[in-house]
Amino acid sequence: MGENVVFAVLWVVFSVLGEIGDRVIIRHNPMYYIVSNQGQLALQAFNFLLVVLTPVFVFVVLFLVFTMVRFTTKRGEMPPANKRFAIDNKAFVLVWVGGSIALNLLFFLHPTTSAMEQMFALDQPAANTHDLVVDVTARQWQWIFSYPQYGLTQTLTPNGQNLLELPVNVPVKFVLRSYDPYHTYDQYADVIHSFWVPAFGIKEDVIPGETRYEYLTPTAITSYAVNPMVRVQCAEVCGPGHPWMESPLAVVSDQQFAQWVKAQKALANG
Amino acid sequence: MAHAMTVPESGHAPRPRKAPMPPVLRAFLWAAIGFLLLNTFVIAVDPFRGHPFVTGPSVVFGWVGAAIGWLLGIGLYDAVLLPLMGFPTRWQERQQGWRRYWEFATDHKVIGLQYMMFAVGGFLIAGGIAMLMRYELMTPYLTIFHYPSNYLTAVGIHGTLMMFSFATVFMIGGLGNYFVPLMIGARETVLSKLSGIGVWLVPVGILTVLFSPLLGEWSTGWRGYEPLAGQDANGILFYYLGVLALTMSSLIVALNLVATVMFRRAPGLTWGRLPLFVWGQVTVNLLMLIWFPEIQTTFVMALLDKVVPLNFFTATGSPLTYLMLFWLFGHPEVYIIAVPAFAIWNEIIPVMAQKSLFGRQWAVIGLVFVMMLSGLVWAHHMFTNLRNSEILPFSFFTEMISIPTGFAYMSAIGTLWKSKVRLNTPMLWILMSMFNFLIGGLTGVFLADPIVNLQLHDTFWVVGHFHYTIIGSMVFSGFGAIYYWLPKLSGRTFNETWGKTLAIITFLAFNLTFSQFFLLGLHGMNRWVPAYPAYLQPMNFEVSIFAFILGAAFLGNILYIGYCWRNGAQAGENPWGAKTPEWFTSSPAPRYNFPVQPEIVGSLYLYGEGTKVPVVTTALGELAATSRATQDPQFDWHDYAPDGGGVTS
Amino acid sequence: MTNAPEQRRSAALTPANYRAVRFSMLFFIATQIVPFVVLFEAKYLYDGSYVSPQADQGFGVAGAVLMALSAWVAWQALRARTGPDARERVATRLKVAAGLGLLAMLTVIYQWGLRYASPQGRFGEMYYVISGADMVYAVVGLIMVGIAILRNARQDMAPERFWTAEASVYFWVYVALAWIASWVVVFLL
Amino acid sequence: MSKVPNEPPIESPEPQQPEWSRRQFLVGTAAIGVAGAVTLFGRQSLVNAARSVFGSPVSSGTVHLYAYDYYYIPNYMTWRVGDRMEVIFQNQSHTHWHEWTMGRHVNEAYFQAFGNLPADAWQEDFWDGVPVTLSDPYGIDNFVPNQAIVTYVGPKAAYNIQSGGDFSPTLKPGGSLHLSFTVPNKPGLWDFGCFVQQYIHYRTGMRGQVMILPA
Repeated sequence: MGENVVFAVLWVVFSVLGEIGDRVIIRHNPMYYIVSNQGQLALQAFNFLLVVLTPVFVFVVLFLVFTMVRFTTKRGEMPPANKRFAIDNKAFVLVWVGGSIALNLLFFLHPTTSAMEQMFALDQPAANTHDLVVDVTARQWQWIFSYPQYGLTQTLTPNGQNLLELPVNVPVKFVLRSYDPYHTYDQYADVIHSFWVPAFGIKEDVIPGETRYEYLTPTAITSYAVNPMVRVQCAEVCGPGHPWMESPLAVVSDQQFAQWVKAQKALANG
Repeated sequence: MAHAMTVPESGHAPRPRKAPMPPVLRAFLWAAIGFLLLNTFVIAVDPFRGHPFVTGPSVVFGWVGAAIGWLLGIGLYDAVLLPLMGFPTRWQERQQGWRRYWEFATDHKVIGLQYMMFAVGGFLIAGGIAMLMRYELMTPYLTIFHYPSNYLTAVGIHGTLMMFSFATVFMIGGLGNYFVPLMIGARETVLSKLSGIGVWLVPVGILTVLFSPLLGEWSTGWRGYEPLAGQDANGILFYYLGVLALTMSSLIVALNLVATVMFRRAPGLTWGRLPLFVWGQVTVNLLMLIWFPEIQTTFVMALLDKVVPLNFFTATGSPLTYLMLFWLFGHPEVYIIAVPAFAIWNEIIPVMAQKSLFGRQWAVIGLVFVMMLSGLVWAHHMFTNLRNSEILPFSFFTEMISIPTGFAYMSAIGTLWKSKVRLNTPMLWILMSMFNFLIGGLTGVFLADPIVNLQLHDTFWVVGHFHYTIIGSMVFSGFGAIYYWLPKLSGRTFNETWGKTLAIITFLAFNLTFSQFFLLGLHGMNRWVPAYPAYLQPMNFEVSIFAFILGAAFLGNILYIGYCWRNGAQAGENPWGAKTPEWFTSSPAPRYNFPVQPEIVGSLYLYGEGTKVPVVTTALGELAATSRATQDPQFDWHDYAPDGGGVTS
Repeated sequence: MTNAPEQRRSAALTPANYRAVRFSMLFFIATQIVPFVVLFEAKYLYDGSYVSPQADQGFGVAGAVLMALSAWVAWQALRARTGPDARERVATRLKVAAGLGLLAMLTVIYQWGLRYASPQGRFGEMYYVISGADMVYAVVGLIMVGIAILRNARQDMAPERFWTAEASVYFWVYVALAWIASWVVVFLL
Repeated sequence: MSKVPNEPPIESPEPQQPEWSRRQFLVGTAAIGVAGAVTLFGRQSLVNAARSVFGSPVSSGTVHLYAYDYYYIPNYMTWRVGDRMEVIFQNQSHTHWHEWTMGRHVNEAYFQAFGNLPADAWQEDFWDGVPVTLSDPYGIDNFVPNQAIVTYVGPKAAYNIQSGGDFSPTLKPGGSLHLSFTVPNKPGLWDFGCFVQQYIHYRTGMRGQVMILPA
């Protein structure tokens, strides 16, 4: 009985310590920097899993350490052979099997299904009537952004780099396609890319011949200069230029966004 | 084998005829001839003029010619084809000496060692490439790789060789071939000749993939994603062809082992008594028999896309179909690698603890259910490109597969609880493997959750996750198994201090390297990039340092095992006090494994008071009434030596 | 044959081994269903049940019937393994089966030469790939049958030496069944 | 070992046939290994060594320079100072713009992701102060003269002239342009490359070299 009690006590103690550690990690944001409502969903799910899995982790690791400390023979000694050993323990098996089934069902219900339901709800057309639409075209190897509501076909930095700029707290609908817009006769001739803004906490693959949508709302004014996770980056290998298939991103206030749209229009009209 | 290293001196005897060419060199020569013949033929009939001597189509046929030439040269012609067609042959199997490892053999132990030898070769090559990759990633811009395409090709060769020539080959082709027949008390495998041929496809595959840059760089990594693969240079052809050779080899192993377990079990070795390692092998062999033909077909379709060209997976075809077909194989592949490791844990733990295995049936059920579920989870590799409606079912099965996986832990924990286990080198590796796979599994729970996956997919989190699962399970358990079976393989043993020191160094270096991958991934490090934003450099630099230590540690272990193999202290016949049949014969086992057919009379995993020795090898002098030979009039030792031991009926 | 030394002749099989290798062969054949499942699924995915009007039904039927006949003849070789003049009867049947198989392959080669379907079209690419898979398996099957014929000519018909012929017949029957299934999928569905 | 009924026959002794040679095996495999390593890693070194020993043929008169995705043919040329050259630069790509710039020294440390990307990449532009005649423009996207002394044959508007950056004719897919010039007295090894799409073409290997021999 002694070992069981010691182990249980230690498990509880270390789990509590682990949970305290989790609180610290969660306060410092385990995903480093998340500035979108979509990303918040991911972050919450991540934190939930972290909290629930900590006792599991502690259980197994503690067991391994416990084995090495308590359940070993001295070096060179054979284990005693004069005992009868249990090869089954219904209670333990029941708790283990039942526990793992329960835990996995829990994970499937929350956060898996619940978070996906929230995400699907954000994707509903009804929830996205007047938001900002950004057409994102992935091409080897650049991101081309156009804003059909503002008549902007390709937004650029003064340096000629493609630039994504978004107003803060406005829902955005990204329309993701992969092809070469300069060669309309060859609509499909490109490869799979993945539209990823690390700070938005979501990525979506862009597949030639198919259109994908991504909905999110940026929640803070920020840019690459503020945090390098605020950037558009291709996340799916797309050939030799893949590491540089990138684009700066700025999330700005409504007024700044309006000014920026004006400036871009002026730039486009020469 | 150390005791068989004598090279016969034949200076005193008159040579009746010229010494033959070493089979490996003859195989290279015939491969070159085969390549030239078919390549030239295709070039000659190719209606398009002005092309170079080697084109995409010609190299495919040339490769087929080279592979056939290689196999014929290594022994297929002498040893199989001639007798098969009823012609006399001068081939005779070599029974001893180092030369038998460098030619065609039918002894499953020789074949197993050949598999291990080639797999370790593949591991060292791919590991060396990993070192180059880590060196490149120490800086955020290109250094030793001049162009990203070089780096991406290196990534592809690293992944392909690790997956197909090491991870699937070492445990199954190597340890499986060597130990499954021994552990079921068999004296030979069923398809011993086919198996002897199959092992020589491994060097074909390794060399093909390794030399793929000769045909041009390819950028897809080991997954060969379309339509990018369609854009790549012809190097991608050698990826397809190399994987075809390697999977064909593994397919032969799977077929052979399944048939052997079906038909060659010792009397008394019922399915209920089958050793866990054999269960693990049989389950993954079934997986291989289902999914390897599937990926081979897919790769042939991709190959045709490239050389004809056709349009299955190109941008105007359906790229997602390739992804589906790839992962349909790709996820079972992960379990093909991991399941034998789970089996090894519960093989070694009861021996080292001298304690009965806890919940044996649960351990077996776990292996079987992992096998069955593994075909239902593939699309979790595709959460970022699936339709939304398809995400949840795959997420469900992915989360559920952790339940049977956990049974391996349950059995191990139940066995170790209140035990007195010998914490020696093999046991230490097993405990480390359990720890590492735990991290791999728990980080997989995050990935199985779609909303989290959408952030973590294609980042270094995923890289860390699968290195933890695969190295954590397969490599650590593989080292455990090799240290455990070293006395069986070589008759020699190792020094505990050295073994444990190397294990601990490897463990620390491994964890310091790959645990930081999770942080890198969370911080925005994506995959397949030799150049990355500068803020990620400090951690990458540090990871690389640990990675070099890890590489050195792996190399140190391999060298140390090689050293002990030849120079270690003599080991006893059954140094760990194990009960599985492989320990009930001399070490290393003789040609037909057991002097007489052993019989299994009890459970192999029960220890302690009142249990008996489960394996009975009737003493030669007293073939008593217990022997099957006296009870079964049909009994014939030929059953256990399929080629009739050289005698015809 | 008696000119070869005893121990260098090919291995004989005991009944237990015979069962084991037969199981292996049949299991292997079962795994080779997988490639065709993949191809048929691809066919369904890419062009559903579309059959190009240019596809010549006559040649399709001819090939399938020839292969069915060939498989039937090959199967008869198994039944002819005992009795007097078994060796000649087996050899004849194997040769006829191989001949019919060659004819079936010729129909496909002729069809390819006529280029009914463009390999760039959805139907065409599946047509060429599936018939190409049939052809590859048929070539392997023919090599096996050829080895069986050669071996049959050089060795006696003792039951334990019959495995090569039996294995080649199994594989050949599988080739015929795959061929007929492909015909159904490509030309009929 | 005594023979018992249930026992396979004792192995026949090792056949008295000649052994294959160990030395042949070791030397042969080592030679194959070395040959393999050289073909994998040593091709460029072999080419360079051969060039340094034998030199390479001097091109003069009309030279074709083709741009593909993402490489040039040829990617190595030898010119001689004072020779009259006509380079016919053609973009063979179906999908991408390509340009031809020539100079020395690019700081590769810029080429991390989100690196600092200067508009003027070459520290030294080969065309500085070089008189060059452009003719037969077809599918010109833009042209930057930089410090070169340019003569335009045909309407200047066809070249869509822009400023900033190195001397660089940029061609649309399928475009072509003739550049006629006398090789200036700038002997030595020069690099050329395509800087389109934020230098990605150059970074992925779309580059070459010109060796200029003194007159």
